[in-house]
Amino acid sequence: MSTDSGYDVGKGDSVHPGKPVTVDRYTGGARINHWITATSLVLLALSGLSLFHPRLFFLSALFGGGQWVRTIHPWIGVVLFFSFLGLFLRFWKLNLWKREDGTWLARVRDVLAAHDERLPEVGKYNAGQKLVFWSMSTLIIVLIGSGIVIWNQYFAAYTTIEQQRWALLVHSIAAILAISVWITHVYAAIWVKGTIRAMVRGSVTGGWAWRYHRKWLRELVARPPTKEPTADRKRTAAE
Amino acid sequence: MFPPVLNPTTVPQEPKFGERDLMRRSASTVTPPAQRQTEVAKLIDVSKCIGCKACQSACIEWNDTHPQLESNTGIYENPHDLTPDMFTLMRFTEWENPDTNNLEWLIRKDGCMHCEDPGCLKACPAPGAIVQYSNGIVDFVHENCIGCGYCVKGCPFNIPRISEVDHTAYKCTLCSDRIAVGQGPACAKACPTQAIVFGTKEEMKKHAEGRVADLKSRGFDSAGLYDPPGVGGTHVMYVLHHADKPEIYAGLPNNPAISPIVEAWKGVTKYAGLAVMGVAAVTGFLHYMVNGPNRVSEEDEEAAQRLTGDRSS
Amino acid sequence: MNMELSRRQFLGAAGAGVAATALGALGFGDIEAAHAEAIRTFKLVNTTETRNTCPYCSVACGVIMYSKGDRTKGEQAEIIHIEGDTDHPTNRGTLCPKGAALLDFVKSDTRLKYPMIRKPGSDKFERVNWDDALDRIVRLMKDDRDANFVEKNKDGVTVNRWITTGFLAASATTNETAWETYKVVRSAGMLVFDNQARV
Amino acid sequence: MTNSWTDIKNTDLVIIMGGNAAEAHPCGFKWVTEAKANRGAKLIVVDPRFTRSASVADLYAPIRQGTDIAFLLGVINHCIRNDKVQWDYVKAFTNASYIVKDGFAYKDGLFTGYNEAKRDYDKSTWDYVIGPDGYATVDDTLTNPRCVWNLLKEHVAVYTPEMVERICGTPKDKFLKVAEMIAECSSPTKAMTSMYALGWTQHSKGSQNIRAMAMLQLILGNIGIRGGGMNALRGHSNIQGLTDVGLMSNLLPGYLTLPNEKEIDLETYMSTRGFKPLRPNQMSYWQNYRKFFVSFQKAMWGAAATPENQFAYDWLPKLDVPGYDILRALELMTQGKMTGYLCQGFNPLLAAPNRKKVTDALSKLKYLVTMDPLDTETARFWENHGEFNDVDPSQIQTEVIQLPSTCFAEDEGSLTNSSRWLQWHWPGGTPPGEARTDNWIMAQIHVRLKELYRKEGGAFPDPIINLDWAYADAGEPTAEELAKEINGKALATVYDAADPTKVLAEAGKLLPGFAALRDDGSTSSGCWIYSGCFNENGNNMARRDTSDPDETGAYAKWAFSWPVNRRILYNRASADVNGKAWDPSRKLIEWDGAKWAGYDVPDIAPTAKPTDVGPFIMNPEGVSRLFTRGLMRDGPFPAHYEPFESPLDNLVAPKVRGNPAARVFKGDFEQFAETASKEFPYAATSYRLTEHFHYWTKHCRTNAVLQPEFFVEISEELAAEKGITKGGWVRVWSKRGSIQAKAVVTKRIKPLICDGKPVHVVGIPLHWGFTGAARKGFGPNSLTPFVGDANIETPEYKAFLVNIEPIAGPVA
Repeated sequence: MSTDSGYDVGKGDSVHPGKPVTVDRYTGGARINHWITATSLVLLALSGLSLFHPRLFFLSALFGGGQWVRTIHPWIGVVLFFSFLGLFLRFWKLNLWKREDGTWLARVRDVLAAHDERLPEVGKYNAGQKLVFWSMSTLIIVLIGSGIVIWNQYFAAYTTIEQQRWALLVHSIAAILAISVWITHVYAAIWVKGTIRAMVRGSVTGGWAWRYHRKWLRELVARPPTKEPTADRKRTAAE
Repeated sequence: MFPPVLNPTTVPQEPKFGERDLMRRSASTVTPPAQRQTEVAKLIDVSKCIGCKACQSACIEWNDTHPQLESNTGIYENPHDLTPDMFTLMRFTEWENPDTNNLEWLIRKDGCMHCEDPGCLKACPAPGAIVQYSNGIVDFVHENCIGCGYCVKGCPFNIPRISEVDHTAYKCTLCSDRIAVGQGPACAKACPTQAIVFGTKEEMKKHAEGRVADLKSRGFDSAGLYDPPGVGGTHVMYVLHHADKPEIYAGLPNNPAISPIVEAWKGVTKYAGLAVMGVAAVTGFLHYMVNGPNRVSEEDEEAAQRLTGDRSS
Repeated sequence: MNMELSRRQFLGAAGAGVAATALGALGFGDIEAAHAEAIRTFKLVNTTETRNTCPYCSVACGVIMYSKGDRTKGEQAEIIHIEGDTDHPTNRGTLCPKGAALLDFVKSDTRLKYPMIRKPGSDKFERVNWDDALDRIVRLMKDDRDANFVEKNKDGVTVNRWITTGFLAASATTNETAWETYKVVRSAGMLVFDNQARV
Repeated sequence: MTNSWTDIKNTDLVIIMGGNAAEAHPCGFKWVTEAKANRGAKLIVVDPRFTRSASVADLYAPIRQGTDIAFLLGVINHCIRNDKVQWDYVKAFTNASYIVKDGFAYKDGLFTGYNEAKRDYDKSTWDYVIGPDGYATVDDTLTNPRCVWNLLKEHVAVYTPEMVERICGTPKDKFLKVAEMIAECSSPTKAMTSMYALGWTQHSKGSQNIRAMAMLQLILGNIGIRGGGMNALRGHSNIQGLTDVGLMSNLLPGYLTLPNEKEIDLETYMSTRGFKPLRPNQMSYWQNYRKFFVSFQKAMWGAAATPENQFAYDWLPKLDVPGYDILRALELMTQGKMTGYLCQGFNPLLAAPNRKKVTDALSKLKYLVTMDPLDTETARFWENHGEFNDVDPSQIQTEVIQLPSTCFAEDEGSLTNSSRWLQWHWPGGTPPGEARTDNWIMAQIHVRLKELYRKEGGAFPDPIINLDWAYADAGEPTAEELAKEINGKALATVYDAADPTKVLAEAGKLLPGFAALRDDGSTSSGCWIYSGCFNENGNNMARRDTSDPDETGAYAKWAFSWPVNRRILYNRASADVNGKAWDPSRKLIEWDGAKWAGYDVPDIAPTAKPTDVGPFIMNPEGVSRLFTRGLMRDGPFPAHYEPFESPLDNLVAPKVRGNPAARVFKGDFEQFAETASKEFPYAATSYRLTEHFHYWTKHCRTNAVLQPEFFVEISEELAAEKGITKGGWVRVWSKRGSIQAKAVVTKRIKPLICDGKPVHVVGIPLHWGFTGAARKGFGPNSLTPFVGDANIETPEYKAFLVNIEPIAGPVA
């Protein structure tokens, strides 16, 4: 079909006709990668918030106290960075901006009102998801960069205190934004029913794909069929 | 001679200040005591200092610290910087006075200034790791310290140091354990020339006036007291022969204050950040309440079946 | 100790403080309040005080040594802290960087604990007991003295001198030790005798 | 010190020259800051380096090391020329008016009577003209050209400010500023104090450095008054005491002297010691010499010292040379003439000059015994420590016995500080391991040696076997027993000489003081000048009364100050000829018409009339000496001599090298670098740093941290010239040895312009060795020349020549 099909279809995506139709959206590897990232992010948020505001210091108890938070937080950050790097490498192409994304974004009122029928057909990711992706990518780079500057135990000697002060400010602002983006991301997954199974079982229903990512579905359908059953499907079926 | 502090007693005594006298406590709110204790201060008269390092020696002995044996790097500062085991340090500057062409060997005892508005305490995220007593002493409580190093960034004087052994922050305590039993700090007791004296802040300011007058009589027209208002004044003050140029004393900050970056981080960012995150969460919640879930309809499924059916047929 | 007594002693100490500086006027509230965990327990509590003078330079600053255990009661006494004696007219409680670290001298890793002997040509010290060490020393001394003592010079004048063994006296021993040393050295006829005054 | 540490607060001007009080005596220096803060006193520091003392000085003047006499005679010249003299004082209390013998002269750097072969003088002309009445002739008008004053005036005339600048490298304007500030103190109401230490003594003319300042102080009228004086800061805690008790080759306790072999009996010995007064009515205190000597002999040998055996006069060893000081001892060892050496807490391997020679010397001994609380380098001189002690143990046949002694904290007794205060201390700690007190060790040696002599017989055992040793425990005399022996006892009841009915001390009791000593054997006293320290009033050294009436700084009831608890020596001179204080605000003692009274114990008899008796009763003239007769080996006036190793010829006497009267051993002369040597072009000096005490505190963790590693200090100019970087490694070498060190490049050392040429100074601190907690390093004694002061043999540590170069650093 279209020459840009590679942009809209991820590795391992495939359609399984039936009643209902199921569509493989995420491979096992992608889902593990996502959940590592997600867990890291949550732990980082919790530990980071415990140091961000005194009212939240109680959260440090989840990690065994402030000393543990101080020790663990940066290491989780390193895990997050590399884990997210994995996601980035997997998905960056699919998140490149398209003409229809602009239209989609312009009709954000319809998006929020769930008038999906009034929206243009989008590929694997809609503009909102792409914004999440790119803002997270940017914020994580900022966070890891500023985080290293304020990682006192190993890196204190390499920067001036003034630089470290800036890093602290930048780190906390970036973290607030990242958490806000994360809230949006999680909310979207909760609001749009049938989304979470994509990251749990790896597949969505055909209707979900039709409703939210029709262009992606069309491209998948237009592709030659994949072998049946995939390993993913077998496991999903066993569940 | 300024009256020296009397010899300590070995009889157990109740400490003269404690928890009840807390004026500030890091990452916590405390109710300041109704009546503030008399403010204490240490006055360091740089013009009387002979750089003998007795203060460093007494500090090590009293606080049972073990600074590392370093090597000579062509300077007199040893250790070369403040460390978690060296709470005070003589810093030496060879300064040629352009007005007189005379060499002046400026020797400043560096260490915690015990600011009235302590940047370390402001920056500290760990409840109760840094406390300020109403007598002005800013002290670190190691049980509560998490070793994050925020105090280092908060301090306008670059004083706290993080131990690589127990990962907590260290600095001069003003010998709070000695002051609590009516003694002076170990450095002040040891100082051979009384370049360091200790007493109430008022006493120290008065003593400083006399010293400044003496220095002016000897031709140091810019002699003065260093009690920087930018941090609300300090409980360690200097008499300087060139008070107009504190920076020549190994970089003593001219008009120090808590960095605006730290103020922004600990001020507006802290509240705005919580607000932004809160708004995001609440918006989602309200949106859900108002709009309900966004569900896939039967028609959608059928459409999908049609689409795939079309292809598979 | 009962509370009343300790309270009185505290107030006494505070009163003394007034005489020294206005520190005594610090507005202390309820003295029975709990000890803040930030403030270290005063480490000289219940130690034994002994007056001494700094052994280094000739200013001879007064020091107070604080020990666990009391020698005068025949106990093992371990010195845990040394600081200047404010009552001393010269130093008024101050100490220089050497004096302030006197504890490190008392507890130096290189303090000697046992008599040692190094045999001719050997590359090591070996431990020896006091009796053997002292007997060996006086044997060496006597052999040399008997062999080289000069009773009369070549003019026949009685000179009674021994110049093949010498004695270098210290510079930090007490006058009493110095006097005893003087007696021992001079009575043996030694002339090669000096102290550290020159260097 | 003529005065005390606490008295310095009374001064108007402090001159620190030949010392570095802030650095070496910080707690004593406190009294300088007190004088500055409370009296508006000024501080002048004259030193080759801008020291820590200089950092708080009102005026700093640089000087080339070893040229202090030129500087000081320049100041005297300035005072004389500008009439800045306290005339009443000079005329009444010095020998300015005394007429000097005709033969005496000074020419080309030499005084009359020089014998080049012997490096010594015939001093017979260095004396006063004695009149037919047996007294010295004086000219109160000071017009006689042969009077001391006029000879002095002539002697110092060459030291003009220009000459001072050429010799010392002190810029003329700085010198004049110093001279003017000092000259102000010629006023009877202004006092200057001189604080000096080894910066003056460790020269081949160290004694004359001090004399030059003493003369200046007399001219200014500053001796004997509060806030004035000649204040030797001194080194170790009891070096004053060890010297007072006479632990030197040629001394008996209390500055009595050991007989030489020409003094065949007691009468001959006494004939040169009990000086007769040189002026009418004068008190010559040494007339009591015999009392002190006999009492000492009784303290040594008790009942065995009898009038019949001249109080055991023969039992004292007799000298054949002026003295067996440490330099001579090392020389004798080098020559293989010594068998054994006992070191009681001293570290000669690092403390004596020319370390290579010291190692050779110790290697030639049969045995070496060390007694020390610490593991010294001397005890391990035979042990290889790589470049830091490069020896082959197998080649060293010395048997070494190292004895562990207690330290101050575990020991009891008194120490005498530089204020002459005898202060008692108490033991507070248990000694480590098997460490024993020095008292025990010395007693064990004596008791065991005595036992061997009893059993085996041997060479002249009498003085050993008869040594008075009546201690409760012969194996360990207590400090108290020894202190009482030093103070002295009445062996028979002692009566007042003036009033035979008055008992001064019952038989068996402690003597009240040295006035009770007798020459008939009825008293004993180990050290007469200490008598009174432990009498029937108790242990006066342990007194802790801090009262100080009118805050004069005397603290008369604190401890005990020798002699007789006198706090300021020559205090009679604080008052004018009629006994009125020169400066009422500085009153010390005054004549009230019947007696002397005031804040201190008078120097002279309390009832001695002021117009009769002079203040300097230890001199038979009763006055002080601007001209010192034959008492100094190298001249009755100080004269400028260059150090033996100097970058410059002697500008006032070009033919003279070094101090012409200083002793130089054969072989050592060859080891001096030549004057203005191209091979060794830089002027080195050695000194202490405030963080350390000699080779002692490198064993202390904290002090090792505060100054961890050996270094040398040089100017930025020399560093640039030689390509030496701050903190980089350098090699410094002299004709006698080589060392490696880190370089501290500093503005505090500046090249001096001497006689038009720049002289670079290399500063070498002395605190490192190869044992202890600090980093291993070298000491300056690897480089210093083997020569001492002409009078007392203090080695020339402060001025010698070296070369310096940057190096890559030691291997590994």
